[in-house]
Amino acid sequence: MYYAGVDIGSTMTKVVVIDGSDDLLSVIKGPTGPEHRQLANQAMAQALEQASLQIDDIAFIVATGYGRINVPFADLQMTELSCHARGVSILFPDARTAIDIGGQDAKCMKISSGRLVNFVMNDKCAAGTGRFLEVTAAALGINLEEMGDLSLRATERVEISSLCTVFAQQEVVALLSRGEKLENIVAGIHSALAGRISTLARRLAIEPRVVLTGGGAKNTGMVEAMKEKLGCAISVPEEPLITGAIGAAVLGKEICLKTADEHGTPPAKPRRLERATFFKEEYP
Amino acid sequence: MADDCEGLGKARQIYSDRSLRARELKAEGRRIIGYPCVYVPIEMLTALGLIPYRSCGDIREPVTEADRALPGSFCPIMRNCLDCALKSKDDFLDGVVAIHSSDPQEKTARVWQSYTDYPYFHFIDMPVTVRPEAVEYFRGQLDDLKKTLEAFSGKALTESKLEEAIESHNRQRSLVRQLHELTKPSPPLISGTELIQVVKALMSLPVAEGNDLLAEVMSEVKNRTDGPTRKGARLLTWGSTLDSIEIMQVFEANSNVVMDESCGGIRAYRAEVQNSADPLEGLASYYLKEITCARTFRQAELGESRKDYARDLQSRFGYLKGIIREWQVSGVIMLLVRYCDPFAFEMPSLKDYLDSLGVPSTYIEYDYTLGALAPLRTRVEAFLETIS
Amino acid sequence: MSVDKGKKSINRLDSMRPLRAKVNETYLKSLEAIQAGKPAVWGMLNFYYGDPILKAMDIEVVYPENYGAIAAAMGVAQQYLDRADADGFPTHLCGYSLTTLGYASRMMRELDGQIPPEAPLGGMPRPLFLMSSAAVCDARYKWFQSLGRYMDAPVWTLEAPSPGVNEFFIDGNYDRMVDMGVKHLKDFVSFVEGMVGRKMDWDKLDSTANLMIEVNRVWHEVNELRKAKPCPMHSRDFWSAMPAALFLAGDLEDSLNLYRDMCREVKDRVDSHTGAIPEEKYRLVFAELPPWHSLNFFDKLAERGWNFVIESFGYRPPIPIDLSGIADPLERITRFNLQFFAGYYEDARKQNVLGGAFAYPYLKYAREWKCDGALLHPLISCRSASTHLPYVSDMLMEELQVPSLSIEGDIVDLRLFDPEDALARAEPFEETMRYYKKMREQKGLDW
Amino acid sequence: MNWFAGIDLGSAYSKGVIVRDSEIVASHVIRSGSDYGAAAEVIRMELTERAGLSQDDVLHTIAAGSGADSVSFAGRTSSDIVCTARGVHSIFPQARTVVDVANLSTKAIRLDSEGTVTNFTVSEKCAAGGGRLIEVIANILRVDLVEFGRIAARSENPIEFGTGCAVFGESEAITRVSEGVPKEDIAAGVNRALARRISSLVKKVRMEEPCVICGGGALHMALIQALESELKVDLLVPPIPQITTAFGAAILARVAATEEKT
Repeated sequence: MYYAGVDIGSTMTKVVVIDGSDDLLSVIKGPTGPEHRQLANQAMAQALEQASLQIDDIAFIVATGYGRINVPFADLQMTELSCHARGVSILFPDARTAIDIGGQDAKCMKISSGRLVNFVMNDKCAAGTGRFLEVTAAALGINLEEMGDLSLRATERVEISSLCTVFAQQEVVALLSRGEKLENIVAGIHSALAGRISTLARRLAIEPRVVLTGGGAKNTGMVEAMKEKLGCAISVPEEPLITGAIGAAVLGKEICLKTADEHGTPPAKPRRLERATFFKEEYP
Repeated sequence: MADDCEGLGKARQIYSDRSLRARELKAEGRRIIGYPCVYVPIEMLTALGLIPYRSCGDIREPVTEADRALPGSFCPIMRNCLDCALKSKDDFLDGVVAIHSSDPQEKTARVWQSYTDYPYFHFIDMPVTVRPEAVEYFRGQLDDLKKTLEAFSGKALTESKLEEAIESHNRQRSLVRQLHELTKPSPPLISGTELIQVVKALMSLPVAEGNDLLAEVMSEVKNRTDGPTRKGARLLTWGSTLDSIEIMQVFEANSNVVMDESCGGIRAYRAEVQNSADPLEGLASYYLKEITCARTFRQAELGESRKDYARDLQSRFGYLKGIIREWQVSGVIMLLVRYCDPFAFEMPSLKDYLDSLGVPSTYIEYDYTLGALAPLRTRVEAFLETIS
Repeated sequence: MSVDKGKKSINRLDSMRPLRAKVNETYLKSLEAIQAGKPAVWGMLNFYYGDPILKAMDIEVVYPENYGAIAAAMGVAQQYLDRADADGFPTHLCGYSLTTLGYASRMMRELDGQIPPEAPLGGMPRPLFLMSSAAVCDARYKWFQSLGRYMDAPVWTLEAPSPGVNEFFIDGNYDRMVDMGVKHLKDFVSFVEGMVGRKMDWDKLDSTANLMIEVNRVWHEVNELRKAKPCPMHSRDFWSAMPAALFLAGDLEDSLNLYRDMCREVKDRVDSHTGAIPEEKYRLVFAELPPWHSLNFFDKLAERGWNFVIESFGYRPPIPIDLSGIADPLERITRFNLQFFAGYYEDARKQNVLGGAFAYPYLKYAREWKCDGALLHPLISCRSASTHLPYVSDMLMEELQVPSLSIEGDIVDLRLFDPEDALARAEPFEETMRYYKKMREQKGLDW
Repeated sequence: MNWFAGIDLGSAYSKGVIVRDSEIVASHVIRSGSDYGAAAEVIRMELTERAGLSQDDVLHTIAAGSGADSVSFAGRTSSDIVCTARGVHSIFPQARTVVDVANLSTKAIRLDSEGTVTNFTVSEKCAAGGGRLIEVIANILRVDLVEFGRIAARSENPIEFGTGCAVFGESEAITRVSEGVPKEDIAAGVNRALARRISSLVKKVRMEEPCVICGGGALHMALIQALESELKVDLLVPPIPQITTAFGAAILARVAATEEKT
């Protein structure tokens, strides 16, 4: 039997298909656009193609993330927090704390026996989210991808006011024109954001193993800064973006098997993918 | 017309058009007095035939006028209240009684008074401790209110009239408590959303009409078949104000809210004014001591010589213990209206207390707009996923 | 001494310096006493109400509000803010409160009651008890109550009545305020006696109260002299000299003499038409807490001819009131404390400005000190010192045609206040002030 | 001949103008990027080239905006508020109120018949009411700014926007998208939210007509319409609204130079 997880995040959409032993049969990633329904269908279709499966081969589909309510073919919607926690515990069975640095928010999750038991979220101020990196990178005229390596070359760290993302843009430009070294500014940016997020994480008593996921986890400089601020080792999944999707698929599998035990048969639901194209104009 | 339907239907109608009845009564020559806070002793208004009308602001109304006098980082509810006043959405009011229950209330009241010209405006000062001299001072403040009310209404506020009014408001309090008895079963017979509609209707009606409405609702709800469905978690919401169904509906999407401990819910009704030889004295001690809002400074014992944190928590939050047990509460939402300092300081201590009771809780902050409910929804769903 | 200051464009008062020195010295003295084991109390600005009691009983008081400012200025606040945040206190709370909550958390939960090694200026020791106040800001007593999470020190919250402008004048109201105040202080005294195991020396309290009142009367007189043109004393001197009167720092006899010296120097300047800045082009009132960390920004404004002639209602001495006929020191103290607000009510009612004790004084200042403009300094995390400012600015314009310039800042996030940005607004604001000078003339306002 | 230049280095865009008397002979706008100094040089070259001048032909230059100090070739710097007032005054002498909608912040300015600033206010830091919000949301909706205005005009029920933060405006838009709210309602909602914030600024300085809107925000027709319905007035818009401040700086440069002569 096969199971799928669809994670429509604020910036990226991810779909995974797994089999009964949690092995990944397909992984699809793409930018999230304004038309989630089409996107979901499109991404699912690609995932099926990659796994050379038909939609009816999938026993259970869980949708998660910002756009979870726009996955017409999903059997169940769950929050990204539960899915992330589950995904992390699949990848790192001994994980107790998961920190996800997403595009629009930052989440910290406590995990016990593979389940989400407590969480904190920052969506109050952008200064504590991945957007802080994107926006300041743009202001500095560099790519998000460069930031990590750049910051590792820093000789010292420039103090960046972590107060506000919008004004941090001006701040970093001012620093540049004051002749501060680019890499030192970038290092300062990482440490400012890491400071915000580790403070958030401390609202939950942090226990090892700590796993970092989301876009922020792909940034080596960010990972280093987080290690320093948290004062502990940090694990990062091979592909930090798909943790939530994996968790969704696995949770789906577990629910499916549970109902199968209780009622003999798994919950079968006739479903069909709507024919979809990316960014089709919705309003003629 | 406000009387073409009854019970929950009527509550719903008044909730969606709160000033409906007030405007009718105004047309009949009655006088309507607005009050922005549950600390205002409305019994004194009722006793003089004045109609107390809770000014709540309107969560759907974007604040535009209040910016003139209040900054952005300020109690959004008070901003909203003042905004409605400055847009003369409450032009049917004959007066306002405001009170120093919190600094935002005080600052707003003073701006409110100087930017508007109601025939009547009174500001009650309110002490912060429950010490005897504080109660005595507060009683004196009510005496001042009595004087200005008498001058405004041209009537004398006799003890018997006041006792009558206290009587019927106490009746209302006990009826509201009886109504909350109906959330004890699982599933509850009445939803948190419906309770908001009822309570807000009560705060828009003369006490007698409110009591009739409660009677109707009670009999309707007792033998209803279309009540809420069982949703697993039974939640208690706690905070300063939760008075809009849009927020409550987010909470109730996957749970049953069985008790709302806020001044849009049970807070104004949980206790009663005690009979006392001096009714003003009775009112003073009820409002200062019995209403459990974070603004009042409580401690285990007056002038305690050593702080015992456990007893401190008991004295501040002890009243929740019984509710949690009797209503079988499985989770608590600590709801903070952004920039509400008295409640913001309370959050970690309340969490300590709930932890000591072994009740899971989550902290949610919102800014009294309907702008972005999705993050709210995610937090609540995730919380429910952790406790289910 | 004034040689090195010579370059500065603000002509500081020499008589201010011993006052400032005295405050620092007092701080160090009490620190020594505390380190030698003398019990200390955590207090907060309470407007001459609880302080004289503690002073008369010779109890050392530390002020977390001031310490929050120090921690911020010395750049150590952030770790305490983060700690308070991690402990679950919402980040939009008062920065000073978050700083000390984080400080207490570190001291009690990590260091078992020891003063954190990184704490600047010797830190704040574990308190014997906390004296909080309901005056001016309700976040403050909730803050001290919240410290109960970390420390077993009991809290006393001082009541502080603040009725409406019209309600204040209802028969008997004032007497009841006095009555509550006296009863409240009586109980407070016995509470303190119980805490320190000593009895109150009532004669000492009596003289302390008298000195407190007299010190503030002279201090008020000094500030009245600033109505002169050009203004002889700049706000910076006010802020440097104020703690001795506001917090009753050090020996009050000394303070009295020092303020008298100050009065003399200011009077000499008035007589010799010496201004606090080289050329006074604009007279301004400053509203509420100054940007402690970048006060030299006032020098830049002084170069442009901006003289700050009056400021900070929250720190001012009360308008003098004759209490010599009041025998009971507790009642004298109570009435003096009430006077801090009440002193303005009569006038406010005459002007029919109902905005309350916090807004009206600025109208009085602008009128009597003949201000061309107001510089408002709203603080992101200090609502009580900020929320009234839009109203103040609206009233100043409505009633007096005096414009305001608002520059955002914060009490702990010092980076928020941007002097450059502020100075960039100076030029257009000067045009604005000149314009409204004309408007006032047309309206028959005489400045 | 007498040519004068004004340079306005903003956080997002840099603008430059060369005038002869009060005539604009050349103007240029570029993204500020991460180096104000470089941006200023690019503008300087582009301007002189377009005007067919050599750099020495420009007698006097005044710089304004957050990067003003980085303009090495400027004679002096001046407050952007004063420059905006002067610029508007020379285009619309009858104007009494100006709304300058920049990328990150918005200013409301009152001026008299001489173009003197008689009052002004700037948007609160955390409610950065600027054109940035529109850019960001347009990006979310995958439409360009023209299309953004076009669809906004179609909306029947614009959404309510809670936050004032440009970045969180983005999250809000995304969540609304995920709730299946039509693009046009989101676009219109953004415009209305921004218009409301701007109008309360304008009310603070006690608006008097005629009222001018300038700055990058004045390029968004839909925003202008939303603001007009909030303020219940018709707004005047300069031909090239985003260069108004630079133009004012150039005018000031001319005045300063002539004052020096006399």
